[in-house]
Amino acid sequence: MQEFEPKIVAFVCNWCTYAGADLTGTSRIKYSANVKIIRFPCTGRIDFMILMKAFENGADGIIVSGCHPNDCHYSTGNFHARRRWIVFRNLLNFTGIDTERIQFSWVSAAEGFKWADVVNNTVKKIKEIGPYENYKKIAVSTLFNEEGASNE
Amino acid sequence: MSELIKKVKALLNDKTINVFVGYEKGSADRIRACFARNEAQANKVFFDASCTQNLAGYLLKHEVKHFGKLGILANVAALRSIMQLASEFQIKDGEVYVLFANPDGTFVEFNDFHSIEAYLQTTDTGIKAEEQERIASLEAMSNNERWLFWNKEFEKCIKCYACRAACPMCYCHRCTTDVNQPQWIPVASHERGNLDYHLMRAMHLAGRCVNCGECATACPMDIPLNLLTYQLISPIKETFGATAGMKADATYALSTYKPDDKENFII
Amino acid sequence: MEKELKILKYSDLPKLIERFRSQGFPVLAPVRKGKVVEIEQVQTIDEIALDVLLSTQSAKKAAFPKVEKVLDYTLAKSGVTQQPVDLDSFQETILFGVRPCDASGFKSLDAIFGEEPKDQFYLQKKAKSTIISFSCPVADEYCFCTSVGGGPGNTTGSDLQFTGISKDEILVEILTEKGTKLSALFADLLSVAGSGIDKSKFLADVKVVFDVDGVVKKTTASFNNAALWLDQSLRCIGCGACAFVCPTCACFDFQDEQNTKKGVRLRLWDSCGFSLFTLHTSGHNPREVQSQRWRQRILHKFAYMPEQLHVVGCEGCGRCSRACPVDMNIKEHLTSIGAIV
Amino acid sequence: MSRIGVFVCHCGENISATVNCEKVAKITGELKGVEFSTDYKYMCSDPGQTLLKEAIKEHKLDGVVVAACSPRMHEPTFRKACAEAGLNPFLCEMSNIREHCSWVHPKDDLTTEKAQDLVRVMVEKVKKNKALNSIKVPVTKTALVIGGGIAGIQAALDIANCGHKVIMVEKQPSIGGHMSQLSETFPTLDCSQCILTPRMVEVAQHPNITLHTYSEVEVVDGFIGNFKVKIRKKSKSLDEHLCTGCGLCTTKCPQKKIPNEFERGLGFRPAIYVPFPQAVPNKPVIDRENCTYYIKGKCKVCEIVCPTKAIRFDQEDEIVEVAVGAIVLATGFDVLQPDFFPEYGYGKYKDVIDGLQFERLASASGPTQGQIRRPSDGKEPKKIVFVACAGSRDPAKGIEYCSKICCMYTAKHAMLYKHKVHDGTPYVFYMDIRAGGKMYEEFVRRTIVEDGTHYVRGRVSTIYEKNGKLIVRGADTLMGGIPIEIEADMVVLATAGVANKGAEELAQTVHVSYDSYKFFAEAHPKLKPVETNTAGIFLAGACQAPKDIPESVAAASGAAVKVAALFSNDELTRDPLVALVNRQPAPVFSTCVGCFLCQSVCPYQAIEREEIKNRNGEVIKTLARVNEGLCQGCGTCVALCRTKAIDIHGYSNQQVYTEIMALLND
Repeated sequence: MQEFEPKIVAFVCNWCTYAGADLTGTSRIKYSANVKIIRFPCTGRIDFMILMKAFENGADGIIVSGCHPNDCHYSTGNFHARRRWIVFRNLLNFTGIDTERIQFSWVSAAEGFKWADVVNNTVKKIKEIGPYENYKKIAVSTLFNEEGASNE
Repeated sequence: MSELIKKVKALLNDKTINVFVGYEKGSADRIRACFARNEAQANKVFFDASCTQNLAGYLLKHEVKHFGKLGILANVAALRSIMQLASEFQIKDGEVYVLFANPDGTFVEFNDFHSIEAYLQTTDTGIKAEEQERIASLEAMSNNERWLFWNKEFEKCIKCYACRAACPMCYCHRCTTDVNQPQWIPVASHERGNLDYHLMRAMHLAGRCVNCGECATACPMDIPLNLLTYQLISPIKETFGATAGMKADATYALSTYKPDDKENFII
Repeated sequence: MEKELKILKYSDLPKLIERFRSQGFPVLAPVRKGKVVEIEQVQTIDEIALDVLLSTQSAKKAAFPKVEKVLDYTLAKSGVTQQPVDLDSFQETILFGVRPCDASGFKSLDAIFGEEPKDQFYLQKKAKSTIISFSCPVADEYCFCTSVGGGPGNTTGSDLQFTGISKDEILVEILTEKGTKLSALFADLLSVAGSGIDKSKFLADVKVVFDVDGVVKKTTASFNNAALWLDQSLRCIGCGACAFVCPTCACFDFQDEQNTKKGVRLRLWDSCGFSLFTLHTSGHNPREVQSQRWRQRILHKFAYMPEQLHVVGCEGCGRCSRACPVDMNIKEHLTSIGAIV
Repeated sequence: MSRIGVFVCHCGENISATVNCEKVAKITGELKGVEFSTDYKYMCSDPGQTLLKEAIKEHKLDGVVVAACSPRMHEPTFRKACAEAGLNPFLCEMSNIREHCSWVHPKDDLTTEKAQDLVRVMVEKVKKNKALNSIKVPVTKTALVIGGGIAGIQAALDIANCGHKVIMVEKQPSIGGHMSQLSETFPTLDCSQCILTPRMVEVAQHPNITLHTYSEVEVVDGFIGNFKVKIRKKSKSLDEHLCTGCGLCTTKCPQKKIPNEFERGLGFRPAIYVPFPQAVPNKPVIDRENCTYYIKGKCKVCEIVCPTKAIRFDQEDEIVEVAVGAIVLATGFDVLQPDFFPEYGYGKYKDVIDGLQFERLASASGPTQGQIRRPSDGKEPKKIVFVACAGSRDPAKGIEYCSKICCMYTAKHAMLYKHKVHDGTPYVFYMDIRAGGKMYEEFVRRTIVEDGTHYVRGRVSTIYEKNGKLIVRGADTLMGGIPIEIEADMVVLATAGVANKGAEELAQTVHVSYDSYKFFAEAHPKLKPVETNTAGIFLAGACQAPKDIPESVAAASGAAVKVAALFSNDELTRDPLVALVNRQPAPVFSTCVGCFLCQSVCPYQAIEREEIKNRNGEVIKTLARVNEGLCQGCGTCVALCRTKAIDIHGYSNQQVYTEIMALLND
């Protein structure tokens, strides 16, 4: 059987984690190719709906990462993001959405090793949990089947 | 009762207000909102314990505002709505005459926001025990059970947006769901469209919901939507120390922060 | 065609459903879900809530669902390729246990969707639906079917109508070719009905509260009576509950959902009660305020449809009033329009 | 229909070693809207850029994706190239297939596929990009220097001498900082005050410098070129214009027994005091915490004796608001507090002192007029032990770093001691001698060889008092770790240099980042040593890390040049990647509903209120508006806005939505 290769998307801020991931590259630290990064100016920019869109377009896991508290390039964006995630995680849990599949982290521009760890551990965890079947049942792609939308 | 009608008439007569938003008897034992602008209409104004609708949303309705100075018969939920709306610059102090209806049938005039704030400090604004129990029983379920529960509930949704229309905090002229560049929330009332819409709405009410329950009451498909926003009330209070609709100049819990906000999931 | 009368035993209803299912027909019927009653696919008679006054939503979704795919397409460098939905793919379906007002509601939809250019999605689905309505033994204060030309035993739109005439027996009226064809499946369960059965004895008593022709005239004449519409609609909060439970509301919206390579076009319910319904790109909104939207709803059903399609767009089922979160009662509003001197 | 060009860079072999660049170019060339795609060995080289420019012209490209290294490296390069070819630079995006792909994954199909995915994301994003014009903002040509030590003084003078205004804020009543406390300086043994005080005076007299002493920065708003700063001028209880600095009050003040901070507790001062004789400004302040009048409500001796009636007991703190274009942080450092070393008895034994106290003892203007005397009994110590690395290089105690200056000042102390106590015996316990610097090693050798200082390589484990002597126990690791015990008369600890108390709060006020030791963080440890991550804010001196005087001065001059360079422009050109609130034709005006929840979330106070009025001048709507001069483009408001009325250039809702779609749907 072919090994499950999860689709994982990482939403990261430009100043810390994106730069940290650059350092991972510069340091030639290897990590899994399952994770692909989308760059944001700041974690404060990451709308919660962006996470919903990732799952419904087939992501099995999500990484959200930015500057450590007090290190935000914009001084407070990550604090606002943190509050948003505290609330949103509560809501996701309450609606039965699997928050295990969302890894939040602080990775600074100096933490090239940490970025590789975050990626590898997330990939490992998602491989263990398996594909996000619940969400795949309602994914955008379900519309494209021959049956199409429900003709109730 | 005649006391209330007399009061409304007096307010209309001395031009304190141009319209009084209150309750009247509706069809099939229902209670509904009324908008008294003259003596005849004032005669219909009614109040008893069954008058539970949160009328505050009407304060922002274009055609109601158009009458001029508004008066409202407010319950606790409406008072809190007014406070929250004030904190979001939708209502200014002095703009609305607020008559508060005690559940025992007596009435209190609130002259300013400050006195509303003071009153709210003394009264029970929490969510009902039965709702707390429903939340607790959902929380006790496994993640997958909760997913299935909400799947079944959202399946019923027809996207009539009665929840949004009934909610005093859903006053945006252009809801996220009506934004199509990009179309964040699918318009279609399929499973994903419904889930996205309700998650979005709950998140946008997090820290703003005054637990009036209008959304669930309004839902023609009997979806317990209020649980979604109610469930977020206590974590927001416990983690951030914030409760919506208690102060007219409150800062929204999600547009502020403390450097030491506690979480246990960010590595 | 000449209608035929037969008798069916209540105790044979389970078999009836079994027969339909064994022939591969999906059966749509009212099903209780907590406080609401939905019309959805059932497998056995036990699932069906035959005792309910009315389902929360109407039966229109059998031919006009809330979400309906009308087109598949693919996006490529070379351009867009369309794959139309195969209209022959719709299944023969049985609508079972709906009310006369549901069945007659299709006559409005037939008129709307039957106009040129004909709407084949609706028409094909409708053509493949056979409707077995149950006449109404009871009614509530929201019902006013008799005021708009219908009634608790109205057979318009039904292929078969069932009326309970005793604890054990159902009077079966075979009303159409489709009805005849379907009843052949259970001919063995039917017996000949006696000639002296008075169906009306078994129906609810629904009083006529207004003269529909008068309401149509007065509605048409009241277009400019802004105070009337404002008074009626002040408490209206502008949701779409009334339209979405209505058996005759037919407004819809198209939305594309796509990723970078594939997409679908969906037809979705829409409502004239929504403030964005008529919003122009320019920012101008010809129906700027809720009272104008309310007027549109009433005029559409009681002025424009009678004028253009020769049907009144209301079955008097009262679903909109029951569903309304703020007690907008259409019967009351129409009565007051009827009373305008 | 878009006409996008895709350029896949091999980066020599940096990318092509693991990614099949030809294939990436070929596959992405088949994407809808891609007009041209190619791969090339070095896109950033001249020929590579020429290739890009030619392709833009030849194929009339309206969007460019360069798949190469990190955009943090070459985004400006390629955007500039696009601009030169006539394409708006903001229609160029980069896919990071080197740092985020070829360097971190092995050579296999997955890696090439990931590169394709990353390119596809940018192709779809760039379709939604908009041509943007840079934003120009004016520059306020006044600098704020926070801290009046040698670094702040140097920076202020350098900037002022370039012809720009400088506002200096100093927390203490006088400028001068730690350097004013030092006796003589290594390696030349210049008298510290002799070289410092002329500079202090120059600051005070410079026409371009405004000095606020006894003052602190409370609020910093704004951004590079346009900061708004609130300074709290603490009340000195004195009318500075009337005071002549005669000093009569300080001699008559009945409260005389307050430990003198400048002397590090080795002397006393009155409640109304000038910190030291050469203070600038040389005018006293009343220490309200210790003043009898403020404590008991009566006294007022100073007011009575003051010949110019300059005392103002009821004076309140004053808030001064200033507009500045750049900020130099020069707040210096501190040394470890006594309670850090219970085993050394610091604070318990009077004769265990720290290096700064020794400086005061050795200073001609100090409490002993430069004679080395024991604080306990005033006797001359005949045997003295210097403990280097007191706190530094001690991971167990949390200070892992080397404080850098201690080796040198300890050598200086030993030398000064021998110069003053000819028959004395100095010992130095050390871990390593770090004397990198011009004439530094030679200086240490002199201390050892010429002045006969006993250098013992080892750590001191404990110090205790016995019969009036301090017993110093340690080990000599060069002698095989044999235990060693010295009966000393005095012990000097070379305590670690640490961040100032309150450094963290100041960093947060000023909006700069700081490291785990609370020292302010430079933007780049090698290439941007005096810049911070916040544009327009620079670092000078030991607030960044322990530094000696020449280093502090060099950094200060460096920071000053950065400020002067900034001030050489009348306006700044900024990336237009800012937020905006939509505007629509009447009667909608905007989908903004005016809840202003965005206002409190903005770190830059960039969100303003705009009133929309009808023809009669009545306000019909109040909408949010983004001041694009203030907005720094974090986008936090965009995520918060419920009506999606706010969007942000460069990371717009359309763009990020499209990116997710493209990334997850191959």
